[in-house]
Amino acid sequence: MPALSKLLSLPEAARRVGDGEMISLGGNSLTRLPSAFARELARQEKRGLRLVKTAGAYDIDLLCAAGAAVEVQSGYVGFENLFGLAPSYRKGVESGAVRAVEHACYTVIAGLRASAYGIPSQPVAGLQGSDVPGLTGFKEAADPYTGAKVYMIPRIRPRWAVLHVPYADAEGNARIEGGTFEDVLMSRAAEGVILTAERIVETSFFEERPERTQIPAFLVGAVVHAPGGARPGACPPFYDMEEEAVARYIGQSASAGGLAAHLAEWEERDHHPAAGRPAGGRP
Amino acid sequence: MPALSKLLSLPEAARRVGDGEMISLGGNSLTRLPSAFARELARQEKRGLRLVKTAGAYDIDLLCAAGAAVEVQSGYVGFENLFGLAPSYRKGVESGAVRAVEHACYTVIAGLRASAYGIPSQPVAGLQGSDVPGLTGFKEAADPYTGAKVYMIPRIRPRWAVLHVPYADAEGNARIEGGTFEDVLMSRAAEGVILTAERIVETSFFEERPERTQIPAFLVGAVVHAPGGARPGACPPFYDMEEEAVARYIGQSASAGGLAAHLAEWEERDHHPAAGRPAGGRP
Amino acid sequence: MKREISPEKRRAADRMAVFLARQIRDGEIVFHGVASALPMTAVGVARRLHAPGLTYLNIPGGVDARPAHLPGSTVGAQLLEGARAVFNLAEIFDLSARGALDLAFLGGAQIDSRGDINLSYIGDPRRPKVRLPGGAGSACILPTARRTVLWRTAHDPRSFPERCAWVTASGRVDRVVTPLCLFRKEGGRLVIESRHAGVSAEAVREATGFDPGPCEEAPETPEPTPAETAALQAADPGGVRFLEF
Amino acid sequence: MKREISPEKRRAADRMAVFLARQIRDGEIVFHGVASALPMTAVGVARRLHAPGLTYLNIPGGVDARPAHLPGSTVGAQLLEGARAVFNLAEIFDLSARGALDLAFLGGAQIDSRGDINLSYIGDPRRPKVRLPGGAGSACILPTARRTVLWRTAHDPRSFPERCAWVTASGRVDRVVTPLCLFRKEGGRLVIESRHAGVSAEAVREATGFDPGPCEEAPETPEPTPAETAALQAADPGGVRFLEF
Repeated sequence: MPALSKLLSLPEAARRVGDGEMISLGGNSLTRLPSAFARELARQEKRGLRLVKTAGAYDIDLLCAAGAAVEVQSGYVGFENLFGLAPSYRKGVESGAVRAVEHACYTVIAGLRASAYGIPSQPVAGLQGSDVPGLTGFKEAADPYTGAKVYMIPRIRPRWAVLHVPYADAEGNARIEGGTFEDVLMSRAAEGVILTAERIVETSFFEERPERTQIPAFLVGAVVHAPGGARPGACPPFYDMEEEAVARYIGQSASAGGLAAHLAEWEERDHHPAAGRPAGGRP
Repeated sequence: MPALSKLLSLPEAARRVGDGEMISLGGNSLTRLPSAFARELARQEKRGLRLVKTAGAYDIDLLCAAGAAVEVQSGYVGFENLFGLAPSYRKGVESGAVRAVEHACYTVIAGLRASAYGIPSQPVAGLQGSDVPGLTGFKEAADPYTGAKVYMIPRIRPRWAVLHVPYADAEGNARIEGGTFEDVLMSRAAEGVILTAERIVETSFFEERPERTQIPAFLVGAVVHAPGGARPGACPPFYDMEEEAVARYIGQSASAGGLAAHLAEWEERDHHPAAGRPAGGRP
Repeated sequence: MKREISPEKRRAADRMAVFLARQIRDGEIVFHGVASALPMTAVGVARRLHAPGLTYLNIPGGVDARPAHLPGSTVGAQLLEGARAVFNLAEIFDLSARGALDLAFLGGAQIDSRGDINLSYIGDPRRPKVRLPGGAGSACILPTARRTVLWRTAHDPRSFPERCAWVTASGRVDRVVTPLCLFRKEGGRLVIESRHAGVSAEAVREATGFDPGPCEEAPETPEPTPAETAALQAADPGGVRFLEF
Repeated sequence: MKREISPEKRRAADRMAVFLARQIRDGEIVFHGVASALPMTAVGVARRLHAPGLTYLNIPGGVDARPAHLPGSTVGAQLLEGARAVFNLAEIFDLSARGALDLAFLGGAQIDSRGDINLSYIGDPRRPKVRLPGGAGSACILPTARRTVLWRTAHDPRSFPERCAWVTASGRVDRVVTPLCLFRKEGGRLVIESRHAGVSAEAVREATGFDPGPCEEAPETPEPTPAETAALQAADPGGVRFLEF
């Protein structure tokens, strides 16, 4: 089989994302999030993006801070017990600049499943007594066999799944280490997949353990070599979250100037990935 | 954590299955099917069993030959290009002794998904123009968002998933090698799981590569040490299908005496699993 | 287990494997299901010739497996050899369901004038004369895959009726490959596309239970080329393709 | 990153971790979600004492992980250390959806008299005064898990209103653990079960926005035993539990 390279630079790959498109972001909270890609979207001054994630943090907040996002479908956006609320997401929603599409994490999964399964909506257990369905507009339907009422979650079909992975080859095969979260489902639910990867490896790497290739090449449209691409978040097995760098971002994100400084500080590492050193002053 | 052993002998485990219960059988065609367990069910003269499998062969046919099965929900039952139609399944359906619940393989999967997801039915794409929904009674429902008509597959909730695996520990953690087929889904969809395993290993085996443990112990009710338990079918990575033994079964299955001889021939191996030698005269 | 096979059937198997291979376009995502020795062989031929960039999916879940020897069961673990990824059967159905499977090969015990297939019942399904094995994935794949190619090794009026009394699956049929000819679907009906070398228009007409269209004018199916024959031997040195005959 | 924490808060954290641990029964399948440092700690305590046979599930998917050091994020890869299997987040939700998850720990920014929780909005959700992080899995878990234990590190009338103006999730609440007391759900309402040592009935009443029931008669929550304190130190030597304060 001929090697079909899908390798692009980070700016080239980010240019594939058009204003107004829906993109789902891989990882969860501060683990294996596509940070470098989110920063590049901000640098390219994207507008109107509609973001999808079960539980987001830096990536979602940064795209809100940059004015790139107009909608966030998620179950949770925040910095957990470490830093609490996501300041720019919060500000965006409170000001009306960002539409929060209130989900439970499981309804995001259900919507992605509907897309992956080629069906218009996916029934989901739960939600009884919650105000979420009323606000978001989830409808109940009667099961045709039992008559039982079940909430149906409309399909979520992002234009792109943007996933940061430890290992990929130039064709787009990818292996994730540690929690896979919704990345695998997102790769099936989206129209196209953009990978950013810590290491670009030979295809033989995947042939040795094919059962560990969670994302096969035929689903993938672009591959970016992006070492450190999840920083300041974690990317198992390579590096842990950088708490001080996250704190620094939170401080910087409060002002346009601070955000610009933040993007500038990371630009060299993002664009010259082989450097890939940690942020926040740590070695 | 204390070691909670779920190890049972093959006859003990088979006695857990009651007459009239619905059981889903792991594997696909002549690969990794729970042959020894099926033979033991036949020896114990079970009656009224309702079988579930996407694509079955020896296991389904044997339980039809033995008069143990009254219903088969499946997409395919046969011996592929090697031996064609499954003779006892065919005879059972044609005589009215066995009710064939006509499925596509994907509707079996959809029904199992409904059970795994805790919903009464699962929408599925496809089936347009097919006589399967009319015969089996699959109903269409209008999607509440688009109005599009979608077939809904009622949940399939077997009392037991009976799965043959290469490796299990005494608590019920299991690793499958090669195709996993519907085994993983069955382990989630059934009320209880019975494993038969080629090798009983220490729990540390699973701790070394937890991402390869497709079936975690907390889903499993019983574990049987059953080397050769898929024979005359294949069990990767240990042994391939025994074509001559399958042919011998097909000949024997034509008469009650032949079937009794078949069950007797395998009894010692099934009950003294450490022997576990191949059938059909091969070394 | 060795089986005897006549030179005639051997030739039919070789032709059908090659003609099926020609239906695969480079870059396509291709799937065949259970009991599919001929399509399994065809994939191996196509990737050696005109479709090196195909993606090959199968029931055990191997993505782009390159088995040294094809298994007698199309569920055999050999279909994971050399794979780069594992893509489980349920995922393959999902892929088709969402319209992203390019090409599926499906068999039919009966294939009718509309390209509908029967793999389930001869006679009343509630008390059938013959219980066939069932349609496997076909009822969901045929309406959702971008293209489907059907094949059947027997070409006789019973196998190719005007209408199947019972329809297991219906949908996006592109081509049908038989030992006598190729059909394509046009205006909702199967019509002859080409006759294999040495097969008369009359032979096709007599063997087909529906009007196959202008058989006389149909061109001859190009015989397997030396390159195709060589690729066939390389793809299936053990002759698994003959199992269907 | 080191944080200062007062001895008082340190004591509250230790108590809450231990009291949460006591809610876990041996053999149960237990899950906590994101931003859940206290339940993460509680699992480590329970399995060292009265619940060695619990099954522990978490967001990265580790089954029975035994991390040497708890991570500051409850999504950290440490929660896969020593795991015997990986059971993905979607699968955990499925498990709950089919009624097979024994115990879930869920937080609430507000917990009302019925045990309903708000993690979403203060003010009009269409233009909120405060956008909270969202309920994560709670809206689907709370109605489907066999039991749910809630916790909140702040106990004041705003956090414990008669009714949440906006309900993120509602369902099968069994117990609520706060720095002042335990509540249980009885007849559709939260009622006090016990007061922690040194907490007056009046203090509970004043801190609670609804009628907490007979506070005077409520027994004292048994203080952490030496064994529990030792297990707590072993489970969370780094003091991740203090992050919630």
